[in-house]
Amino acid sequence: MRPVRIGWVRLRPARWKPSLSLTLEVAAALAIWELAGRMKWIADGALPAPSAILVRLWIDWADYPPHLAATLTTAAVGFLIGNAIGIVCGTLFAFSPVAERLFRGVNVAIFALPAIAIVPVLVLTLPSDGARIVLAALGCYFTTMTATMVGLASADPRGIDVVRGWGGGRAAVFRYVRLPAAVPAILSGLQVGAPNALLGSILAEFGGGGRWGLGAYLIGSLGRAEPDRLWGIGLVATACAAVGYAAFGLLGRALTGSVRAATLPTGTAALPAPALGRSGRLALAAGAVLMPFALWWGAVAASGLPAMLVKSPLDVFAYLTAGPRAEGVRERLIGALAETLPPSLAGVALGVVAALLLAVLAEAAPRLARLMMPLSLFTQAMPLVALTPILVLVFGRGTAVMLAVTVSVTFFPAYVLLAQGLAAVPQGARDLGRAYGASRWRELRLIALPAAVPHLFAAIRLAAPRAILGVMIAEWLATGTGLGNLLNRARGMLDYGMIWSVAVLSVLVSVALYELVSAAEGAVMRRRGG
Amino acid sequence: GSKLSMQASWINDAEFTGYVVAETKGYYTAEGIDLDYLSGGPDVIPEGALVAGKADLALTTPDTTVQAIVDQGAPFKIIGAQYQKNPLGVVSLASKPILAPKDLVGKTLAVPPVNVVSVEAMLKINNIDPKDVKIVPYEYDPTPLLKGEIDASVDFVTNVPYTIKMQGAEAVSFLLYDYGFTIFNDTVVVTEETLKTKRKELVGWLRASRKGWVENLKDPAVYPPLFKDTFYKGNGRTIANEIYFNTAQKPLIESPAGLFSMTEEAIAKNIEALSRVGIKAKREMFDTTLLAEV
Amino acid sequence: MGEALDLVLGDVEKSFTVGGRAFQALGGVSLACPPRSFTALIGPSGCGKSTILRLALGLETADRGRVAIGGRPVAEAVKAGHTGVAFQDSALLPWRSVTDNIALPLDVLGRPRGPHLGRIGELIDLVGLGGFAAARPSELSGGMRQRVAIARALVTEPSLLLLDEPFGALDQILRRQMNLELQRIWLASRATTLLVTHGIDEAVFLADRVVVMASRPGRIAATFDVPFERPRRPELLTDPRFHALEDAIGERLYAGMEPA
Amino acid sequence: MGEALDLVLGDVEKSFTVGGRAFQALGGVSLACPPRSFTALIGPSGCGKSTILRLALGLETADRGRVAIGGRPVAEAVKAGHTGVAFQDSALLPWRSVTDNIALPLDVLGRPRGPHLGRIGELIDLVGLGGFAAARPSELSGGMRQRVAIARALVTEPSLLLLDEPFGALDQILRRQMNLELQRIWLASRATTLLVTHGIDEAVFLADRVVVMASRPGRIAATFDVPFERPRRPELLTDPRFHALEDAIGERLYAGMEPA
Ligand SMILES: Nc1ncnc2c1ncn2[C@@H]1O[C@H](COP(=O)(O)OP(=O)(O)OP(=O)(O)O)[C@@H](O)[C@H]1O
Ligand SMILES: Nc1ncnc2c1ncn2[C@@H]1O[C@H](COP(=O)(O)OP(=O)(O)OP(=O)(O)O)[C@@H](O)[C@H]1O
Ligand SMILES: Cc1ncc(C[n+]2csc(CCO)c2C)c(N)n1
Ligand SMILES: [Mg+2]
Ligand SMILES: [Mg+2]
Repeated sequence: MRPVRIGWVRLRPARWKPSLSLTLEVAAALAIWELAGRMKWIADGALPAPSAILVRLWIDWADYPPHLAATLTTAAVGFLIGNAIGIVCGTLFAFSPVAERLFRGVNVAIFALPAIAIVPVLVLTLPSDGARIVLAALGCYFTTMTATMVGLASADPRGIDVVRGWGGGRAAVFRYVRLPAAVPAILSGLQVGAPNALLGSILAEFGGGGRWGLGAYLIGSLGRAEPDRLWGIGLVATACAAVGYAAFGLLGRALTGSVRAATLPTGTAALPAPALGRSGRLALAAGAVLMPFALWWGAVAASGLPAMLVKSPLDVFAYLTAGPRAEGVRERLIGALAETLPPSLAGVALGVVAALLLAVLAEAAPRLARLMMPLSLFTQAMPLVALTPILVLVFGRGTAVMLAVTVSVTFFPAYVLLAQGLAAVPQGARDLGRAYGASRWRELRLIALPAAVPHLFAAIRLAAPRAILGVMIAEWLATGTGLGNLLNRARGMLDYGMIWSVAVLSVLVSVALYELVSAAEGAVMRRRGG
Repeated sequence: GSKLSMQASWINDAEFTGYVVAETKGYYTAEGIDLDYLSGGPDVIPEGALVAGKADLALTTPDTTVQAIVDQGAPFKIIGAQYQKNPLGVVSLASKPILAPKDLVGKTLAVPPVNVVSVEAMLKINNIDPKDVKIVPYEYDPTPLLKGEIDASVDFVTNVPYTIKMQGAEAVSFLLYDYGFTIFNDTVVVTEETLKTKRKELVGWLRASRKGWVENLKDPAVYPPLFKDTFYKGNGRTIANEIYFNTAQKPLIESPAGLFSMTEEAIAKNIEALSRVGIKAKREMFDTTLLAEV
Repeated sequence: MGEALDLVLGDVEKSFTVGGRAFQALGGVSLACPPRSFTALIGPSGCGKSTILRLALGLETADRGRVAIGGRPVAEAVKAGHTGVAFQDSALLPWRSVTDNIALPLDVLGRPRGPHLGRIGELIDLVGLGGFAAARPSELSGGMRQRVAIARALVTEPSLLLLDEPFGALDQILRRQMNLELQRIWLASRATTLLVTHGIDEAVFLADRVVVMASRPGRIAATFDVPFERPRRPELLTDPRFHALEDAIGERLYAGMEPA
Repeated sequence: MGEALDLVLGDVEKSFTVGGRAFQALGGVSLACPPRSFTALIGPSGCGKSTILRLALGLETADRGRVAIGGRPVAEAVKAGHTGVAFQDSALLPWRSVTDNIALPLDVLGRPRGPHLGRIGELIDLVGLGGFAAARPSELSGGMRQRVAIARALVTEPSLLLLDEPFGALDQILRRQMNLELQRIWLASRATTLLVTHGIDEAVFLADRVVVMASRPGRIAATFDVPFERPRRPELLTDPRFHALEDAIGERLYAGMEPA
């Protein structure tokens, strides 16, 4: 097949080889699922058989077009905006570590803000589709920004020397080396973005009150106790997400091959570290703490909403300290945090381990991993609220369900980034292991994983803020405890002071976790050298 | 006509059929109102739309509204009530029936987080310690109830029993209202500001809406089929479901004092019920003068 | 002394896609390195020398023909730790120190480092990197990196040693020194050795047999037996018989040679 | 013919951190390459040859001393496109074809490719890669990659040419051919050239002046003028005067040489 050229990119269309055994595996998986559905093995039949879902889809098909159109358009616009900003900001932060520090809190906050807390505000501030687009964009921004930074930082120093050797400055190094080298990583960001944009758009429909969209359809269907309908909606959303995921994945795979160095570099060309003195560092730390609050304040002012709905930092402070109920509020917050934090920490670990296992599986048994992909995408594109019955029936309403939900919201971006890191390991390094007959496992442990350490840490940095979110979702959907429950009840009470306090608290904890991971990363990378 | 926007409390279903009838029959236009109808959803907080100025009028749950007035100093007035009796009830399977609050002891009850306080109040009113009932979150999906994962759920009795029947089971239920939690629902709420500036439109809205609801409830089976491809389109439910809903809600909406009415007796019951939840409702939060003009 | 293993390539063909088009790198190469032999492989740039090494390690698979080590599939010998290799590019892992890079084959083979620590130290000294044990690849010069790769190839005391231009980046004196060391090691271990080199002198000095390749497609043009006794001393380099063999090989090598 | 630029290093010192400890790579190196001269730099592995090249390009900054091209800071000459370099490692961009890799300096300097396409084609033929224009680095052999790097160094017709062991991975014949080509190019362009090499013969054959370095710390041990007329023909390689100079340089080079 003739390769297709796009600028410096040369794509060699992979020949589609319909493999018999893959077909068999898919068939086997479907058969097991069918059996599980028919025999009501899982959650007493709350997991419907694929045939039942398909039949249902067939019956409902007339309902879908307007819903699908509404979700797809807003998700697509949000996807474009979120990723564009993610790439631009990732680049900016890659080149200005000071800016990165200053905006770190803001970035993590954007990533960690519970959708149920911000949607009502977005819905009130923005025109009808605005909230959906913004939520879809928010779903893409942080992962793409992170992936962009990781990609830009993992360039080969030899290429950079060449460009500098002809007088190229930072811009030329960026254009000719860092950016081309980062393209596969950026594409992995876009891969994560595809289901996230869809989910963002769907979640916004829960708070947006619009009539059209898969989310609206889902809400209407929730009360029907018909899992086959819910799963049908989920599968349609998953299929859309899968199209984006696969498209960027294929593009990424085609490019990774051409971006991967033939011979091993002697190190990685890390991005500049902030060259600051003591006072500079202090000022930066202060700025980093103040920046999110400043932006928060600005956003509150810009929203033009009354103080009852949107709280400035000062309002939240007053809510927590002044007035007769402040003490009770603080007690509830602390009590809830104490409930939420432990499973969150466990969730980070489990989420990363799950990501790692899947990435390893993708290496060791790529076909099996590919088989897992639809399931993974399903958990990303499907609002968890629709899966509540199956979640509570399978996992109960205790710690297990919290961990299950947390893993499902943390592992995916971590997995995609990690898999990309493993794919980008230079051939020369792989050959080294294979030349000594390394088992897949040894190759992974001794060569691929150490080579992908920057990606691994980026994966953990992505997982950490999401873990709190995951626990809160489970608390809100299933257990009725902790911060998630507090938030949900506060919404019912129009207790906006509490809503904001919970949001701020969860974000603070996320930022703290993120900083912890970053510090560990710094220590490891310093020890690791090159 | 002059613009008036209303924020509904849920997605487009039979709960709002009366307004659709009024709109399609031109009752609002006749009142000089150009109505902008905003649908709701599980995460839509109708009062928020009022505060933000996005809607002139909202259908709300009174406990929330009153709490906002008391705690946040929200400038709301309740000018009418769609449901004289809150349709919220405890729904269970006939095979494991829960027919009164006392049956809940030792059981697992799924409650929408918004309604937890109300349910706890209802339990206390009936001398049951809320600690004796295991309350878990409810997300409007009856599947856990059908599968026996929970024993009962708190939902609109106007709707869930139908769903359960469709799934081949039989449902029983009792209203929170009938066990002492005597509040309205879908209360018509406006801000004091709107009350001043758009009083005429609001009265017109009440009049037109009442007409629409009267028309709709004459025969609850008539209108839902007509809106199959308009108002209900895409809500994922069947017209049979909406007819059931429409029929079931009739006794909860109708009132000898006229639809939307808030009699002194009913207001007193609301204040009484809310006070048991610790919400200090006051008579002046209910403005019956507009209804009087209708 | 390790096992006596031979390396056999039987009528091997190998094609690649180069610039989008098929390119035959090897066209019917047959090469047998008997157990405990020392073969030097010499040929123009791009004739397929590295490809032969990669085939011998199972890093590439032949389109046609047979590749075997000790009569069995190469993967077995490789997995058993019988092979040692220095690639043309030094291929050090950037995050590992000199010591850790040298120890990598042990780690991969699951052999404990402990008993080998002494040997690793000796190898570091052997390649003249005493004092650089803790250095990272990015802190080394090109020649130093190549020397680490040589030490790494030797650490497992392989029975089949594959060296791809291991001394290319070294100065002549160091290269001579390393040649002598390699001879010493070979005499002690008698590992079957395949050395790719561009130096005819180096080939003749070290090998039993010099195999000359030609390009397009890569093939074996001639084989020369080297009759000199071992241990060979530097004086041999000025021996007329040595020069005569060098010239014969050179002639064959440059006959119709065009770089690919 | 380009500008006449000299390269001057005045008493340059340079230390690195190696394995966590300070290590002096260069201790007071003074080197002047007059305009249009051809200097060969020879010295043991790790003595600091590549470091000198990197200093000349501004890729490293001296701890002490002065580095200048044409009397001005190196950055100016580099930015103006007066320099051309072939690194020790071929350092090709994996995603660029042979042509595009050779064109990279033009892209970086913002020069349009159009007028240079013919030259790029000539350079590809010059280094014997005709037919490989569309190949990616991963599809080339080690020697082929090095040749791409040589072509890249020449594409801008630099006034100051810095070559770090450019022929290390080539076979002897190709190396000879490339030596002759380099001489031809140098005679035509008269670019000031600094060639790092391990081949004394190559150094003497090509250079006006051979600078011998010693290690620990890297320093200049001796400088030899090469008197032979140009163009030098392959016959020179067998000239006794040639051998005599080779021997003199070798002696100096290996005096007290210890690899670092
Ligand atoms: N992975 C690959 N993909 C495509 N072509 C390849 C690949 N590896 C080698 N080739 C081609 O095969 C031929 C032989 O390459 P090989 O590396 O074996 O040469 P070599 O004899 O080692 O040359 P050198 O002395 O320059 O290292 C070359 O023409 C090269 O272009
Ligand atoms: N970036 C670096 N960090 C630390 N040490 C370095 C660095 N670059 C060079 N060195 C050290 O400086 C010394 C000189 O290195 P350089 O690369 O200049 O040697 P060289 O003369 O080019 O050797 P070779 O012939 O082996 O290429 C070496 O000992 C090396 O360890
Ligand atoms: C004021 C108000 N509060 C809650 C609901 C929620 N609700 C009523 S019926 C139904 C469907 C499931 O039975 C749901 C979710 C509502 N509509 N109006
Ligand atoms: Mg090779
Ligand atoms: Mg060097």
